[in-house]
Amino acid sequence: TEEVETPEGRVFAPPSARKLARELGVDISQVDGTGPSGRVTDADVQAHADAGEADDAAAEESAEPATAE
Amino acid sequence: MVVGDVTTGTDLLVIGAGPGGYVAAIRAGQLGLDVTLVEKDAYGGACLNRGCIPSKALITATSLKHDAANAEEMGIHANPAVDMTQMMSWKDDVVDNLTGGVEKLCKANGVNLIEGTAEFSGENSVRIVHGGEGQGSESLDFEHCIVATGSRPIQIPGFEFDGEHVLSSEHALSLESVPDELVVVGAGYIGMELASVYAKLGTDVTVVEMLDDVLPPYEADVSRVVKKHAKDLGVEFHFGYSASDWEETDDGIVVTASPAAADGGQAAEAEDEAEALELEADKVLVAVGRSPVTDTLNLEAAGLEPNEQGFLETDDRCRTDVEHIMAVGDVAGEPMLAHKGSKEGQVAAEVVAGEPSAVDYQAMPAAVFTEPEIGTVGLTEAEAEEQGFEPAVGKFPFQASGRALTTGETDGFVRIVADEPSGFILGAQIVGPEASELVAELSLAIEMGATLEDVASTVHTHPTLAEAVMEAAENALGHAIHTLNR
Amino acid sequence: MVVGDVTTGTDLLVIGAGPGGYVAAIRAGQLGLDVTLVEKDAYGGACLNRGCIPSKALITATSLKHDAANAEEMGIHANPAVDMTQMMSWKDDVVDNLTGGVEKLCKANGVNLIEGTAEFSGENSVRIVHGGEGQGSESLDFEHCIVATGSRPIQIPGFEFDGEHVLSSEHALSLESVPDELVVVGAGYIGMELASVYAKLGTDVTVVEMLDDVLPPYEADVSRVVKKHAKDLGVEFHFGYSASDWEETDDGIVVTASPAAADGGQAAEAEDEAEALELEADKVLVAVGRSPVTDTLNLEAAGLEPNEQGFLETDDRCRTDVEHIMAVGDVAGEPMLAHKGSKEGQVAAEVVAGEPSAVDYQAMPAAVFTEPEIGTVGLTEAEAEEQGFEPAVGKFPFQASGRALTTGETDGFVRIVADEPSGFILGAQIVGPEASELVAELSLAIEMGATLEDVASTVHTHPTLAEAVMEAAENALGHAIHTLNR
Ligand SMILES: Cc1cc2nc3c(=O)[nH]c(=O)nc-3n(C[C@H](O)[C@H](O)[C@H](O)COP(=O)(O)OP(=O)(O)OC[C@H]3O[C@@H](n4cnc5c(N)ncnc54)[C@H](O)[C@@H]3O)c2cc1C
Ligand SMILES: Cc1cc2nc3c(=O)[nH]c(=O)nc-3n(C[C@H](O)[C@H](O)[C@H](O)COP(=O)(O)OP(=O)(O)OC[C@H]3O[C@@H](n4cnc5c(N)ncnc54)[C@H](O)[C@@H]3O)c2cc1C
Repeated sequence: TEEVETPEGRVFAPPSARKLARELGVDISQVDGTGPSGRVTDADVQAHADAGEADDAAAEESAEPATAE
Repeated sequence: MVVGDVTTGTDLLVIGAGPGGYVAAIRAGQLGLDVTLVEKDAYGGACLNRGCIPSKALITATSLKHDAANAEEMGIHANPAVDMTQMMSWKDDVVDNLTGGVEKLCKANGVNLIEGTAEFSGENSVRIVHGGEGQGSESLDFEHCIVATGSRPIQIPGFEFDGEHVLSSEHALSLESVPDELVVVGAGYIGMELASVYAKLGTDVTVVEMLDDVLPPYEADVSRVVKKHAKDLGVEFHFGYSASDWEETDDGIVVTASPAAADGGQAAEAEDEAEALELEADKVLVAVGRSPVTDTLNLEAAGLEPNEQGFLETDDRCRTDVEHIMAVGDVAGEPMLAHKGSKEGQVAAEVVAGEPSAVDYQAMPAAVFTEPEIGTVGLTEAEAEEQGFEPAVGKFPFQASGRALTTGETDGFVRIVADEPSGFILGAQIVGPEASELVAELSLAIEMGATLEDVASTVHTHPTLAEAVMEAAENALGHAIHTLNR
Repeated sequence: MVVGDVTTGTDLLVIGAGPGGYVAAIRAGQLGLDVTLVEKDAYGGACLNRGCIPSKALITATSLKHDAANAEEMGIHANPAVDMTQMMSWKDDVVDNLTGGVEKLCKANGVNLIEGTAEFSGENSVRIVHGGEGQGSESLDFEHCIVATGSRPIQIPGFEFDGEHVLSSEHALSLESVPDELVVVGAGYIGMELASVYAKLGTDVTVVEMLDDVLPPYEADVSRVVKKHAKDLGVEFHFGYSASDWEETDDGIVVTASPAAADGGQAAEAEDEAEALELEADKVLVAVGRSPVTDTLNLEAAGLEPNEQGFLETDDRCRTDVEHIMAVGDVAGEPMLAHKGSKEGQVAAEVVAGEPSAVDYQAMPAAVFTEPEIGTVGLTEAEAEEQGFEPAVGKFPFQASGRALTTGETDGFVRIVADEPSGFILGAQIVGPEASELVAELSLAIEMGATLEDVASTVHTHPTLAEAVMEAAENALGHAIHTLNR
């Protein structure tokens, strides 16, 4: 999949992927998109969360926008 | 009967039952929260009672009258007469139907309803004053509060709303007879919608606008289409003037409009050096904007302070500086649109319920219900450039749309703005028939991260206006079928 | 002047300039192919000349007349008169504007245009007979050919179209005066659209349908809304009958309708044991379907044979059994809809140009322009179940839509069908105001693989009919705001 740089860190992802990211405590702007033109999919968010569990730095960063639960 | 001050409690208090507040309350009820909604006036807020709904009802009725009277070309000869009392009572029925529905929906979702005016008495309490002489008041403690008190029309010096000669938009939506002559101050969307309502009813309408064009936030090629139609309806414009004074005459009023000092200055000079205008009319409608309602809330008691423009500032979870107090809708800032308030209302309720919701929509659509309509969403070409995108722009004129031709409404266009390298759709500007509806597909496109290719490859029913959306995407890609790809 | 047989050549020959053929030709021109388009009759095919476009023009005009005459409740009193000659000439102007546009667009994209009737003379050649006495003929060799010859109305035994008493849809779109009484045979979409056109003009319309309901392919709760409106317009229905005969009387005709043998049998029995009906009228419109045009093409010469229903079968690249000959549009099979033909035309042209295009649309929308409109796309609940999905269904009635109330058109609903576990949207059925436009958002949703959540979270402008789409998605998720979630 081609990936294109987008300005201002704008993320192209459907609402369902954004919601999943918030649920998983993932900062969606850190997720690599594998959809067309680099669109972020649900699977991308899930993969990032799975990988991030081992990585403390990423987890801390992504925990910030989520509500304390 | 004076009722004493009894203190009760609620998990979530919502103040104001407009599209921000009632949606928050219903959503909170769905999520199992103990929620109380206080409204001082009428369920549905400005939108249902004196805004979106009554204005759109009158636009429908007056457009039908106007279209029927101007359809000789189609072989239809009519000379429609208007019964204003009937028109207004139909409009009132529509409003009652919807406000009654809001009340029922609130109850069905378990929302406690209280009629009265709330003001803060502390960080976790309000005093609610019940309407009507001697109806007493009560105190209410809350864990969380959503402020949704909305906005009210701005008054300009010397033009106090009296409902008789000086009208607010609310008054203009309830006139008992058709004025012969109407001055409209302000060419924003409310002024322009109401100007066309009365122009279609046969009123001589004169619009006075401080700036040098109609609908200032829109691009010139968009607002030009609306201005042209308004002029065709006989509306007269004076740009670069502001209403400075009015007085009663024997048979109506005369409004004085002076060259505007600031922005619009040039335009005024161009027309005539510093000459004030004297405009005779029956009534003057002042529609120069709306300001948030915070002054009656005793905000200090809750530790809140509005910003310079009077809005309560919020984060992406609709929280104010005082974390358990949230604000949604017009009181929480621009754009002051009903659907923006409703979205925030939903998010705020979900946040209170502990859900990870946030106001992170990519696209907030807006519509103007003039003739023809405007529907926009996302970025303009200029905005896209500013943000560092390389815009690819596609356009399709309704003049080339089969569906538009079959309805006799062919002015306007669909424009799509995308990011050239990635193809992602960033925004759209539509002016033309059903623009308010057509923009929905593009809002979804932006939210989904759809590309030009995605919209262009989606089969669109023939013959529909929505084909114009597809063609605009194809045009941006250089291969539209029904227009030349320049 | 007799022109001799000259043989020339072209890379791509397109036969028929309807929405299948002319779109193929324009797209081929854009892709740099040497393309020739042969049309025997008029640019734009059935759709522009005697189908989609003229029918929608008459629907607009007659609806305006009808709406204006029935708006007392809104305070509008009109008694519109119709000038049929003017209405028809307005409709003709719309058609001419568009067909002229098609011709110009073809030329601008470098398409060679030939007027005449093509028939195969070999696997790579056609003979083109020019219209008009003694205009001669020519031969043309081609590398690739796209057959886009469309369809024609089906005649039933004993009812030969004469344009005087027995009308095809084409005739019904060009009447010079309003008939007092009209019998319509067939309650498919063409019959229903034209029945409502004439009912709105004041004609007493009687519909005879073999099956036991209107609009057979649609679900009962969808077609019921249209049937109710037709009845309100005064249309009378006889289900379970087929037109068997007609004869001229002193002041018109009488049509005999006999109980239909097959499917509709029960309905007929219920009405009256095997009694034939005698229906007096001025004219009878036969609208019982359309059949593909292949008989005049001398298909054998090219090695082609239509299937049992008369269609040319194609693969997902629009190729027939003879690989360099393709077929698109009505001649290539159901659904016989203009946008289906145009999509195939684009794909066929791209395939000829060597692009990896295929007809892989997930969703083919369809619309009926009755009162109210129908717009559908993708799967119904039953179809979704059949295909092994676990459907989640959400519905929103226009009765609860603020926008619908302000237009006075509140019948109907939006229904969304999704896959419960994944949330993916599979289909939608809309019946109500602007249904044909509203379905566009859902077509895009299906093409994008959008979920209920995606549509529900997208902000929709207030007040619009498109909000109903969002609410239906929310309803499927169990949290609609403006309707109860049962
Ligand atoms: C003529 C006109 C046309 C419009 N057309 C459109 C349109 O087409 N589309 C669109 O999106 N927007 C439109 N708007 C704007 C829209 O009406 C507002 O954006 C919307 O109503 C804001 O909703 P809200 O819930 O924030 O506030 P409001 O609707 O203003 O509701 C606030 C409610 O709070 C109540 N309240 C205030 N203070 C208290 C208190 N202390 N205690 C208890 N209750 C209190 C008020 O009585 C009111 O009912 C229009 C506005 C006008 C005036
Ligand atoms: C009353 C009515 C209303 C309709 N409304 C709609 C609607 O709202 N939406 C919709 O999607 N569809 C509608 N349709 C259907 C639509 O018109 C057809 O699906 C569409 O026209 C098919 O396009 P086509 O290109 O396949 O064929 P056609 O449009 O039928 O065009 C075929 C062309 O080929 C020409 N031709 C045939 N044989 C030869 C030959 N041998 N040599 C040269 N030229 C030849 C014909 O003259 C014709 O111009 C309607 C149809 C009717 C009758």
